[in-house]
Amino acid sequence: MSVLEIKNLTTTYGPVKALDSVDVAVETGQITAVLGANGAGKTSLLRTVSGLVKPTAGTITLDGTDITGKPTESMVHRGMAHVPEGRGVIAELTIEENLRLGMRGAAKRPTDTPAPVRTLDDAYQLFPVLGDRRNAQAHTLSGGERQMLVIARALLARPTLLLLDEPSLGLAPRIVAQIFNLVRALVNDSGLTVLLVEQNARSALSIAHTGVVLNLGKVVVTESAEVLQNDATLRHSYLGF
Amino acid sequence: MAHQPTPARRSRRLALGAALAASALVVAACGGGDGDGGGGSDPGITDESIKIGGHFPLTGVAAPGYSEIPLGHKAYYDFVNANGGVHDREIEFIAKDDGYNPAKTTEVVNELVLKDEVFAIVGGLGTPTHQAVTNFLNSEGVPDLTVSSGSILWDNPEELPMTFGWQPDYESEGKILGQYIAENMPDAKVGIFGQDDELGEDGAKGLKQYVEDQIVAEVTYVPGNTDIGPQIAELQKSGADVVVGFNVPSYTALSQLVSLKLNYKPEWLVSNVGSDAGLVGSLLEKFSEGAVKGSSPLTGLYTTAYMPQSTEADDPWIQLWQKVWDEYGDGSPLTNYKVYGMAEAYTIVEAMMKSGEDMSRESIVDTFEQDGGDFTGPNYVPFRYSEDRHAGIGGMKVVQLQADGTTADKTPVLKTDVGDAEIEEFTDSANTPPESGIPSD
Amino acid sequence: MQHFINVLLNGITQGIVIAAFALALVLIFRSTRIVNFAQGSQAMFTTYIALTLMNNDFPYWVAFLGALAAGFIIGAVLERVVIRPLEGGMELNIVIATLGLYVAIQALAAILFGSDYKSFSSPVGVQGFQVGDLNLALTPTSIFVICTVGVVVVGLTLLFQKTQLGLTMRAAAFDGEVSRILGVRVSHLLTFGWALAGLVGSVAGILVATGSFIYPSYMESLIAFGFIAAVIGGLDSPIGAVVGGLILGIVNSLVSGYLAPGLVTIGAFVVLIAVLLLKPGGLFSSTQARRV
Amino acid sequence: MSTDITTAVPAPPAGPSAMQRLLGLNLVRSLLVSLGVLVVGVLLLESTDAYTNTQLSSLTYFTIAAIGLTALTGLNGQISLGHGALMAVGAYTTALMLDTDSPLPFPVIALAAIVMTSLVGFVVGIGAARLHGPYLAGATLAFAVALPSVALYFKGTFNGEAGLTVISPRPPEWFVSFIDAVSGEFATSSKYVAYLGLFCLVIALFFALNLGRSKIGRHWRAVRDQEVAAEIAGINLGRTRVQAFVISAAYAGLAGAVMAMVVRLAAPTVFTLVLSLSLLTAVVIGGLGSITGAFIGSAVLVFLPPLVTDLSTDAKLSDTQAAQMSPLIYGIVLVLVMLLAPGGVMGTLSMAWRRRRARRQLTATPTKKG
Repeated sequence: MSVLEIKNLTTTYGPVKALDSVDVAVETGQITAVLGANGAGKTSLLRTVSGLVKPTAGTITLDGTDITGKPTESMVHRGMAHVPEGRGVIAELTIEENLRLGMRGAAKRPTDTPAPVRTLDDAYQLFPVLGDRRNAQAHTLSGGERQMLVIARALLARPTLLLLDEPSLGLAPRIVAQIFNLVRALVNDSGLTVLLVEQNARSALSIAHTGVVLNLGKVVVTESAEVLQNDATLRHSYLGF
Repeated sequence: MAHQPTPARRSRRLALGAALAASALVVAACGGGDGDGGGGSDPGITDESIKIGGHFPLTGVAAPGYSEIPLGHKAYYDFVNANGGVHDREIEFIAKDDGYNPAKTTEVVNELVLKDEVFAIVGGLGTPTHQAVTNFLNSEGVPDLTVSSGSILWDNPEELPMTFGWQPDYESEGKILGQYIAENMPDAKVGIFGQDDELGEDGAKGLKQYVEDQIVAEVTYVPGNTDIGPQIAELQKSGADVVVGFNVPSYTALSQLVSLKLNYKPEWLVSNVGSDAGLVGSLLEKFSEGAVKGSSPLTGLYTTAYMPQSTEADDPWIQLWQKVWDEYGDGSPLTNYKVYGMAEAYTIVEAMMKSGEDMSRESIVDTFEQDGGDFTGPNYVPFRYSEDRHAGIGGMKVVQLQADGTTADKTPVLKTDVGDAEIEEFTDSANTPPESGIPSD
Repeated sequence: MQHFINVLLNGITQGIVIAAFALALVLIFRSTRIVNFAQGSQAMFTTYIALTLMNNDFPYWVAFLGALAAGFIIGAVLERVVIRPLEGGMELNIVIATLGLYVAIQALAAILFGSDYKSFSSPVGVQGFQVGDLNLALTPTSIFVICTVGVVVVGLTLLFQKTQLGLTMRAAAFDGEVSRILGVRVSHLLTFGWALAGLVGSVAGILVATGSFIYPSYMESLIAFGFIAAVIGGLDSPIGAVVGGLILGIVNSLVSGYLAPGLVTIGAFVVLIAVLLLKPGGLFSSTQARRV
Repeated sequence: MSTDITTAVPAPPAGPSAMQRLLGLNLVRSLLVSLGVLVVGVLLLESTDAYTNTQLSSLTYFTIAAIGLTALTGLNGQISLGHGALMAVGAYTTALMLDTDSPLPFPVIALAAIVMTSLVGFVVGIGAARLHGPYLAGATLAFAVALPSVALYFKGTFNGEAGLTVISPRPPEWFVSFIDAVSGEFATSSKYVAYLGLFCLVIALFFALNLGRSKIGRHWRAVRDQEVAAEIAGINLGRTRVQAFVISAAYAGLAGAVMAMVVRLAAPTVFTLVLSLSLLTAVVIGGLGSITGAFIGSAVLVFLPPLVTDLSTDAKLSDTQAAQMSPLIYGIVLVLVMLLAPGGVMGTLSMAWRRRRARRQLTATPTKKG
């Protein structure tokens, strides 16, 4: 059963069609990676799903309810946590304050859903570095630490669906691997569903179950991760490796 | 920060704003002259009516108090119109708002003279504001009568033949207060609390002719800045036990409040401009619960009076003003500002009466110059009008506010003038209002 | 010696009130990045409401709370009706709209309440304290004013530092989009921000009037000084507004006491320029100007 | 006559001579528009009564100042709340120079006013160049509040609160005969002042039109829109901002000179903060960056208040109530225009015009353009 179903979603910025009747289904407990070159429409997809941008056509359903055009503020309470482009750390607040903001999202969530990170201590266990400097201002964190912070913050809202927008951006390969393995572990252990938008197709496919390739706003291929990794022609033409 | 105007989101909206602005432009452009063209030789006067106007601060910082003066004018003119008018002519009075800003004074006086085509400008209020229009009025030959300001600028027959002062000038008042202190408080240490303009400067100039060596401190305040804490503290530090205030009513109230705060209790002498017992008293009485029990908060304050004050209920003039205000006022209590307005209007009506049937702009100016000295208004001392003097009331008496709110005379009526003119006693008895309340021709 | 103390005390009492008004300006600037010119007129209007209550024999405290409630409601209504539709457009347009409100509300007050002086009583005495032969420029009313502003500042600090609501308001102020992603109803907070500023502005309005008298444009001089104090403080820091207000109050008093009253506004200008040359963002501004 | 100086410069055709042609084109176009305004101005002045003439002369100095401010704020993005004070510099310079028995001719005095105000604008501009948005607004507001007290404090030269009166000059012979020829009316000094104002406005308009299309104008717009990109492209931000401030100060100086003649006085109570704020509102409701917008905004500022007061007196309101109605209506108009026409009058009109043109292109057969 798919947590998130996107049917012929179209979004335009003025004359430009960022998304052109896109169909994506995100299966429960799976990682779906959305791949493609820069400007293919990956981030537009996430921004439209999370309500930051109003689509001009198409529908988005989350756990069966139609959330097309609903306000962004309501998404986290419906179980969809979004780690936006550029990570979205509020630099002027402390680490703990950022995390406490994340916990607010859990207020309206049913208490029985399986959640790997429920309390601040769970977050500090998951990422000890955050615990040590919990009262420091967030702008003192490194790129990797910021990525950990926003993932922890998102998990604190006890989501069923996690949207990740290019977590690997600007991080050393070792840290990218560490974060990707963590995400995969979370999915395996707690049945979390993840929609991962990445330019780094190779590492994305290494943890994803399915891959969706976007080009100029259109879905070009929807295949299992293994098929995409082995199909040389697809890799060269769209994924750049 | 400001960036290219983003496309208005509700682009479907009709540009109502555009229509509004454009219509204002169009209406004005073809406004055209619609003046009704006076029948007589001069504009603003016909067989049935005389149209006069003035500029006053009806809005803005100077509105409190001063905006009541035109109410006095209107009430008295309505009273006169209801009792036969002037030589069977009705007086139409237009008060325009200049918000005490000379740029607007010029605009509204242009409107009065060029569009409404008034016969004369009366009671124009404020020194900087009226200064902007005196040249224009004189070059257009419009009578500029009874200017509501104590500046001596209006006494300049050569350059400003059409312009006449009305109230006593600040320098004369300073001299009379100075003489009183010199005679009655010879060893007092005198402080001056003056407004930072002609009121303060001319007043202090007059005062110093008599008490120069007794002055221990001189502080000024800028109208608009209500924080006068440092100034009163300076007076206290100087040890002044007598303070002479040349200020407007709101600053009399403020200076009393701050003195209360500093437990500073000198003898206060305040110019008649700022000693409106009714207004200042009402402002302070709410604070007297803490300090001054029962009696009026201004008990013991010395000031001057050049005509009966609104608090003197048994004076025939005040009874006349009360009657006029009850019938033609807006129901608010009688204040000295309204009395000032009515007294000015009384002088205007008297001048019109004495200018006869075929009154013209020329003849009313002549009446002011020839008969002005014998006008029978409520002022204790006559006007100083003549061919070569356009100054207003020529004297006053020093009074002291009593506990029951009335005033007690401290000196007989004194007559003086600017410069080194002597201060002499004025012995003629005060005029009493005519039976009808309207001056005869 | 007493003169210096009194000039200083006078400066503090004046500065505290400027600080309270600057605080209201900062509350709005933090969330909408604009300066609300109508703040002065709103505060004046709610003070007239308090006066009307007192004239109908309500005690000072009821009138005080009534004015604060009115300030809260007026702030919220103005944000919803006038400011919200202008969101997303040019910030200058919002500033001009607040100027329009400033002029309109002041004219409305003159029409409704008349433009003459009305005295505004104080709940406590207005006579200064005497210590030995020293007369202090300090009255029960000035202490009441200082304490009230203190309570407001402490209250706001607690709200922002210690409560969930305060945290979300700060988050919305620093990054609206991320806050919405985290489920914060930014639009409601904007309205609440204007309402809260309306309330704080009303406090300033009443404290200026207490123990003195009011007329429709009595807040006019405070608007300029409040804005200058807020800029000195850093425009987006509440503590900065309070410090800026106090600095300006004391400087004005010293200039007026020791130099000349005519130089007060020039003194304020010099202080502002000096601070901005040192720190273009103001003394306590936390966010560096985000250039890129 | 949409002289919106923010519209992009037409793509210059190839070849060096094209630049001269383009430049020539601009000069001719500005000249024509300016002469057009001159003719319309003369027609208006001669066809309306004396009172409307005085209103039109107020319109001239407001518009001159508004053109300067709209260039600064619209073109260069700097917000100033202090241009009323800059007008004061121009007005006081004029009043002082006219205060002699044989004053210099008006053009010389106007030039002196422009130079003095530009100097003050230069000093303030240097400070302003480092400041942004509300901080700049705060600094210019403090300047607007502080400057009048300079006149109060230095009573000797500026005569304090009462200010300096300005004797409006007798109209010279050639002017009297010109008016007699044109409309046979008697040329009063206030008509002469109205013509001086109109003449200064036409000159100011001519330079503003050229400014918008010139290299300077493009630099200003670049600094406004893409500060960082402009800096990378080699435009010195500080210098451009100071330049914009000085030029807008020059306009304010000229406006101050004309205002001194029209109002016949230069006093602190003339140059209040309200003057600076009204200039800004005029520029925004007219349409930021648009010269026609500056005309319209100033016209609303000059004609709306008396219009409202007259309507209220006709509606039998007392003089005081009528006086209070005009700021009330003016405030409400400001809010309504911002709500309904955020781009100001000109912004909204050009928006509607562009949309209609775009819609016409869409319905036309799809052209080969990609």
